[in-house]
Amino acid sequence: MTEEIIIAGFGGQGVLSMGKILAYSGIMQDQEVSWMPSYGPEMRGGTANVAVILSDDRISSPILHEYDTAIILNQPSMDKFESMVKPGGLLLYDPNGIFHHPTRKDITIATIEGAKEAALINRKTFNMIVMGAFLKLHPIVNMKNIHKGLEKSLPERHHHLIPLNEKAINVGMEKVVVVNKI
Amino acid sequence: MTEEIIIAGFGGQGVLSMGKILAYSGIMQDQEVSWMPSYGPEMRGGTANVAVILSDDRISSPILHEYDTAIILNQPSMDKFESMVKPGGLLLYDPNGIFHHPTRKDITIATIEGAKEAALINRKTFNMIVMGAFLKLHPIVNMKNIHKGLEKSLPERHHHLIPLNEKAINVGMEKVVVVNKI
Amino acid sequence: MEDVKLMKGNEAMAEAAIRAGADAYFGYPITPQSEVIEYLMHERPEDRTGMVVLQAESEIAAIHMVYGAAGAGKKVMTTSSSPGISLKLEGISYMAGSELPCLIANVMRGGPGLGTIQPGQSDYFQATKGGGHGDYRMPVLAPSTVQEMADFVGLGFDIAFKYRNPVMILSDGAIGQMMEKVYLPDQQERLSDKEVIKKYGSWATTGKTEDRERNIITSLELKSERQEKHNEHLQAKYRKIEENEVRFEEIKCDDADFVLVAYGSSARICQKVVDMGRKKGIKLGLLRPITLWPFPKKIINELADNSKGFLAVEMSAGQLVEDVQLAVNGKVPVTHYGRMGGMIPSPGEVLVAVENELKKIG
Amino acid sequence: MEDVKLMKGNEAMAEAAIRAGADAYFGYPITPQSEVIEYLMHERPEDRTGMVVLQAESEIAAIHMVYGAAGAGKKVMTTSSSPGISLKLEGISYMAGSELPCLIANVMRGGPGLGTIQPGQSDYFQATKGGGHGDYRMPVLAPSTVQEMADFVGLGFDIAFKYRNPVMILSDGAIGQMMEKVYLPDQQERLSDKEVIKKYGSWATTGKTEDRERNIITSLELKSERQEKHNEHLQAKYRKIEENEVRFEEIKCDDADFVLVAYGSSARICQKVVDMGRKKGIKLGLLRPITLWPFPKKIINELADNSKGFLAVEMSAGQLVEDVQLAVNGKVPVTHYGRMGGMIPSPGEVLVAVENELKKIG
Amino acid sequence: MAKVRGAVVIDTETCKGCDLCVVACPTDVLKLNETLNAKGFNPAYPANHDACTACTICALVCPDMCITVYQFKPEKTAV
Amino acid sequence: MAKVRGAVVIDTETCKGCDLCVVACPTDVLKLNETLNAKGFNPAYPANHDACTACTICALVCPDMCITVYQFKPEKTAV
Amino acid sequence: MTTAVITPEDIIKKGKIVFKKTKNMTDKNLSYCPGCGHGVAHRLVMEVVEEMGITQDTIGVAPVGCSVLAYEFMNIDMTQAAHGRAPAVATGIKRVFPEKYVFTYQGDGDLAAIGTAETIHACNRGENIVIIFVNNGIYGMTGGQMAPTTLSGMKSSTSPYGRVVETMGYPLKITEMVATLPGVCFATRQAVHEAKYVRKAKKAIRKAFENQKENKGTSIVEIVSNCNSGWKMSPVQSNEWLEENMLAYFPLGDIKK
Amino acid sequence: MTTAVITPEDIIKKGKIVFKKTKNMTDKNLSYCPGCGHGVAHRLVMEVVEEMGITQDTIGVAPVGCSVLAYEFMNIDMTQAAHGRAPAVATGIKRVFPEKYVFTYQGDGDLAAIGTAETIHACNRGENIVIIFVNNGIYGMTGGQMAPTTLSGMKSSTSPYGRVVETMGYPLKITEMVATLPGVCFATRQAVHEAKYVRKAKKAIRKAFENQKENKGTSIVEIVSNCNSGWKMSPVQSNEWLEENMLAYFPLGDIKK
Ligand SMILES: Cc1ncc(C[n+]2csc(CCOP(=O)(O)OP(=O)(O)O)c2C)c(N)n1
Ligand SMILES: Cc1ncc(C[n+]2csc(CCOP(=O)(O)OP(=O)(O)O)c2C)c(N)n1
Ligand code: SF4
Ligand code: SF4
Ligand code: SF4
Ligand code: SF4
Ligand code: SF4
Ligand code: SF4
Ligand SMILES: [Mg+2]
Ligand SMILES: [Mg+2]
Repeated sequence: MTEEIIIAGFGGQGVLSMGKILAYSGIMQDQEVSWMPSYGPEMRGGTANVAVILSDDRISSPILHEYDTAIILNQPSMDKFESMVKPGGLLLYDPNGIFHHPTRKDITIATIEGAKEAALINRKTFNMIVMGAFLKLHPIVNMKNIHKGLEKSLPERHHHLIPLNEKAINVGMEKVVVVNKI
Repeated sequence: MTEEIIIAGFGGQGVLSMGKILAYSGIMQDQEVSWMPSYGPEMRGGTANVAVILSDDRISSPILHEYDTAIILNQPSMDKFESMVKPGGLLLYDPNGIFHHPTRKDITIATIEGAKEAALINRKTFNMIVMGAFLKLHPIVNMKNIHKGLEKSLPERHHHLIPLNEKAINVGMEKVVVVNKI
Repeated sequence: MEDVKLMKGNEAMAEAAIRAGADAYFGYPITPQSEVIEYLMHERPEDRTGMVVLQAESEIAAIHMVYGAAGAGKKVMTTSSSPGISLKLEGISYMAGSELPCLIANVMRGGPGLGTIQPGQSDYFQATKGGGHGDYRMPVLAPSTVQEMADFVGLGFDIAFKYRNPVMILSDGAIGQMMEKVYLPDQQERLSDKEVIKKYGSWATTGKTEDRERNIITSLELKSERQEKHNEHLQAKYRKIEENEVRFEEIKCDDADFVLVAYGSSARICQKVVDMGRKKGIKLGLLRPITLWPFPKKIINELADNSKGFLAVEMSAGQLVEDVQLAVNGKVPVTHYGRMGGMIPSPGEVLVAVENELKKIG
Repeated sequence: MEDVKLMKGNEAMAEAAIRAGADAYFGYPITPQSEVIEYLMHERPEDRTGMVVLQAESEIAAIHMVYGAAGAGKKVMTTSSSPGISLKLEGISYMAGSELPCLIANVMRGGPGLGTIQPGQSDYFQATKGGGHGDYRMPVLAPSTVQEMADFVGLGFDIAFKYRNPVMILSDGAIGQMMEKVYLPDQQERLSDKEVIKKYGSWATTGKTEDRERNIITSLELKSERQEKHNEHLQAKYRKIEENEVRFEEIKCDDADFVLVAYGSSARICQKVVDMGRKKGIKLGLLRPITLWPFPKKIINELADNSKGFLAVEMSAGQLVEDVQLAVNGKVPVTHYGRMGGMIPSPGEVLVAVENELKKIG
Repeated sequence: MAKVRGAVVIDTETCKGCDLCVVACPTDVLKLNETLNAKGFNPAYPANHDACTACTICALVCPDMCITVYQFKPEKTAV
Repeated sequence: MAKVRGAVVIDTETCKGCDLCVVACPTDVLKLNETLNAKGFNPAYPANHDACTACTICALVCPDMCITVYQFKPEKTAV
Repeated sequence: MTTAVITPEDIIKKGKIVFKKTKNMTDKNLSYCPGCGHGVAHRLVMEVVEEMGITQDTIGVAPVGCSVLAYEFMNIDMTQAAHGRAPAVATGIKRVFPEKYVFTYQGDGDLAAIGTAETIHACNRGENIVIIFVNNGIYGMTGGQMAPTTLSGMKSSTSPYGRVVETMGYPLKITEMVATLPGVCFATRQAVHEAKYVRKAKKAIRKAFENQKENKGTSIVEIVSNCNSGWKMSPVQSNEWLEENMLAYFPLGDIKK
Repeated sequence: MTTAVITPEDIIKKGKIVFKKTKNMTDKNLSYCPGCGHGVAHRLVMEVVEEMGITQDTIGVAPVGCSVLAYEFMNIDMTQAAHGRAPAVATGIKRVFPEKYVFTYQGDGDLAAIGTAETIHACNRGENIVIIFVNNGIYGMTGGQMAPTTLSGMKSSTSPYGRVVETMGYPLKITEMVATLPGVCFATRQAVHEAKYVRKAKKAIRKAFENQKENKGTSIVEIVSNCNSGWKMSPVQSNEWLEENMLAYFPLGDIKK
């Protein structure tokens, strides 16, 4: 199994750490993983994205030009990445702040009201809610490994937040809405 | 005609300027010339040498490993250059300060008591006396061109010294002694 | 699985330096490699192993701190990215000239000038042909995974000390910034001066004891005859390195009709190209030089006997390709596919380039 | 015969700079080229032409002064020797990246490191392959006479401005220190800003007048797509230079069985070798590249059709020889004869090397 | 004496919602908007516009030059 | 009181004839020799050796460390 | 009271403009973080250039650092310079254009670390230029590493436990240092995080350019500024921190005039 | 009088040696010009090292300049350094060998021109090293070019009509400059052209090494010296010129202690 994912949004949305937790979860189930961020002195609030690959085999190119899944959290990212989802792939997005909704018919499109839901629990869990939504649709890692992934990727002093994160993941799993099913 | 000359001695003996006057004299008679010094942060009083070539044709290598003439003004230079005179060539030296006199039989060997003679006229004319000695044996430039060469190579404020220099050249021409004639 | 970590290439390199028993790191921030010094500062290696970490006032100061500490017989490292490496070249030439071991990593970005901070591979010539003045060479290791970013630190130090010569890790922004699974090496003890002397001889400025002549670190020799002797000694050493230290990876070269040559990030992409090509029935192979100098000349020359051509794929206008041409020496056509300015080629476009080449060759 | 002088190569270069109408010179002393700035300071060019001469605090400061003044549209020059040139490489890469014309002379000495102050030719790679980071190239002129030291200043400036690119004069201590007869060029007027604009267009930082957009000198482009475009533009320019600016001298190559390739001082020596060889009945020729980049690849490749082999002769461990190999591309054997560390090969020893090669070839 | 009155025009698309003008205004004219602009910032706006004295303090501290300040000096006769 | 006496040994082959010791000696002990040494310099020598007081001044200023200074203090009883 | 009926909209229509963006700034949005002092410093330099009527004769030099893109924002001829080398670049320009105005705009990492030699020697030659020196105590652009001006105990990404002066060096007062050089005619330290400082800073910059007009030598205007991203604070917090901590070590005022 | 009968030969035989060359100098003849102050400076450093008994623990760093060959003469472990970089090289050594003694031996061109940044930052970090700074107002090794310390009006091969401070810069008092840095514990200016100065200079060097022993930070000992070749004078003349001209601008004494 190989899953190639792009996660893209604003700088403060936890894009990079969502990718990191996914990657760590992959390691926990003995997969090969890669996490390739965009980087640079971008203005804070600028866009950030990360390409994450989980695979049972050696990963050749960590740099991709098409993806199995795109997780999109702002409009500029939508503009850039919608076309890069492989036919038959998945585009998951938070409609909050999106003016031009995706129009492709050859991919699964789903939404998650991450910002809204997070406001109810804890703003910081936004990215976990989105991750939950994704995992509902593509269960590439199981909860046990996610737990281990969280343990590995969070510094020890934040381990008490793991239950909250797991709760957020569950919320995401519940609240995801498939808009276009192929 | 091509004449390849090495002039070698201590730093203060006027080795480089002798070479320069020879080279300029060559230019005055429309020859090609090259003047290739040893260089470097040598201790003052260290050795200095210059390879001078005068030729009717384009000069190929300005760097030589054997010479038509060697003009030797101290012992270290004698040690280094005696063997580099071409068979049939000329070795001219000032015996003052020379402990090991040249022994080759296949070259012309001549001496000039430059330091002694200079003491009688003007210490600074030492190199011109030696040059005169050389020109007596190898008249590669005539006095007219030497005069022009002196004019060109001395800064104008020293032009009044040209007669003195010419006198020294004549002294050298007179006092040179051939020790080994082949 | 104890020490499996998900780490950036830059971080893996930094952690590996601590674990290799490095004595000191001197560096100066520059994107995309500032994580190296940030990681080290965060890890307090002075507490873990006694390793010294110092942010210098400039790249030039950093390389000369390395020069000083390396001359003292220590395992020392510096890292930078393209413009910063240019500034270090005088120092690197000095280290090569005075035969000091050290490890220098260049996490390349696109040039020339300030250029872009995105990944590039356009410092290949600089690394392999001696960007600094004079006839020197240094072994250049080109990692293409985060694992290799870690592994080549220890390897690099070993080679550096074996030959008393600077060694370069030539990486790029992609490998430096990406995270992958990495198995970290075990912690090595830092060597004491006595152990260093026992292992590598007493040549360093450790303080002149009465039982030996003074040790001098210098690259100066005013007498040309002696300088030439020194150069001949260096060249003999380089020939030895060329004999012993060539490293490369062959991917499906055995039966390849056409061979890609690529290193670092580009090699990762080409791996995918090989798979894609083979799926389409093109018998592609990939020769990945691991040491860029010494270059795997021999194997490439041999592969040329059974293949129709070579394509060098690199994030540059064509540098690696010259070494491939020199290796192939006219046997078959060698061409080049490159992207520049921080652009990374996609596997798809490389495959198209391959197909075009194959059409031309017929 | 008005302006025939006996001059050192370094002095001839300095005088030629004044006469070429150079606007400024910035430099730092280093043997064997300090005569350049000494001559200029002595000549008071500020009185003769208004040319500015400034001793900088370092080679790095000097190259960046050049960068600033060149960006202002002026004819600017700097000179140094090997270690000093290494220090300038970041700046040179910046100038290439921001497309600034300027003239840089390297009067080479033997390296690596501090090495020796005697002549060397071991910075060939650095000059021709881009010792600095990034994919840049600069035309490299290799004078082999004092006359050419003078002539290549004007030529170098012309090429630099024609292509808006740094140009290097790659000389060595022997050519820099020796005196020969030199015919000095006529004094050129320094150009006013208006004349520069008329001749080369308005791109320089001369002050933003209302009739144009601001002019920017930069090599930065954070967007990779745009940086790549810029790189492609540079590469296209380099291809044009390769088409137009190759210069070389053929000495008795017409009927040569065996061809020497050498530049600068080594070419002078090889001239003698050709004569000596022909006297012995060996049909020798000498191909002297005048531009080291662009390299006279085509002519060498053509000569390979009618000769049995090539010998690259250089004061280095083997750098030029790689370009000869690339040009010959396997047609006939290419070998190398070199001296190092400030040693200059004698014609005799080169001839022996030729004879050995010919024996091997049979 | 007529009180000098002022008004500000804030380029809300350029504004980065840094809050510096808000804190600096001596008469508490300014606030950050709850709704984001296209770049994702909460831009400043004159919530209490009438209190503006055209002192230009907000404009002086605004790093993004978003603020234009207008001044109106009522005729003395109007008092 | 017994006068302290001194003497110097000068390494004439190392000496570069710089004249600094000559000028520095407070009792004019030293002079430069007319004849050159092998390196072409006129080396210093103690022309007026008896005047030496072992003050070491010459040695302190000699850049080439050519001078060794000996001191002799006659017994007090000998006066 | 007539004032009561005048709405802000009326004022905007009828009133006179007492503050607007200088024409010497381009229309591009600044690439700086929200609240970053670079914007104010840019503006002040460009206002002075506009007010002195020397826009056509001014050439700016900005090296790497967050303000590397200054040429996108300042509507004059500009040169981007290599890290630390702006004073040398400015020297090159000024020497060939003695009648034009040349300034550098440098960060503290740039001017006081890698560029120390170029800074000191341009000042020592008394190059007739203006140096605008934005001291935010950190390397902003590269992600908040320690600069020579980072305060003792201050955290940065390369001093994550606080700067230890004994091993990492002391915060460097380079303006005081260059003020001792005879080539420097004016050295001053200013700030731009409050309106009162902004006004003074502008006067200082004006004076620096006037000095250049009068051929007086090098003028250096240090501007103590914030880097809220590097300091990991909000803009408002960072200005408070600046006032309390930075200004305590880097006191404002003229050092040489 | 018994003294009358004692010949110098007797004294040499029987007397005690009150001055002889330190064992820390090798037997090689110094490569310096006749009368050059470098020889005395070398000797003093080596005498101090000998007297402190730290020969086995001392590492010297000499960059290019006439004293580039110091390693031929000083009988200790030494590193030759690139032009200007000795303080960085010494930093590298000292950081890995905190318990050893490290010194640099630098010329004025080296320390105050190309090496300005390295000098200032080593001092600013208070590297616990000794800097011996031989200021002869010229680039001796390369043939007498102008240095940052060349006096106003002084001729050199790159200021053949005399240094014009307005365009070429002012003679730089870098020791005074670094003395302002908190990392520097001792900064002093000495000379070695007369015996009285030699004695003081040695004391200063001793103090500098004692500071290093006590971990006090950076000590810099400037030695104003001659370069008779570069100055184109005889050794004796050059020392007179030094006394009159160099010391007028570079006054001797402790600057910081
Ligand atoms: C030779 C070189 N080294 C390092 C860098 C990376 N770099 C870019 S800007 C910078 C420092 C920026 O700090 P500062 O000058 O204080 O400016 P700020 O961003 O804080 O305004 C560094 C280290 C570079 N571009 N070039
Ligand atoms: C990078 C570099 N630039 C220039 C030189 C040439 N160089 C050697 S020593 C020196 C200056 C020597 O002057 P100083 O430091 O004052 O020492 P001194 O000879 O006067 O004792 C210079 C410019 C060099 N070796 N390396
Ligand atoms: S001009 Fe003055 S009163 Fe008006 S909003 Fe701005 S700061 Fe407030
Ligand atoms: S200061 Fe400027 S950018 Fe900041 S909130 Fe106010 S208007 Fe917006
Ligand atoms: S020791 Fe004193 S008295 Fe004796 S020679 Fe030397 S300087 Fe003169
Ligand atoms: S000082 Fe020394 S070198 Fe000079 S003359 Fe006296 S003994 Fe000779
Ligand atoms: S990183 Fe700091 S200096 Fe740079 S723009 Fe942001 S706040 Fe300003
Ligand atoms: S050139 Fe000057 S500094 Fe160098 S050895 Fe001679 S006198 Fe001394
Ligand atoms: Mg900063
Ligand atoms: Mg000096």
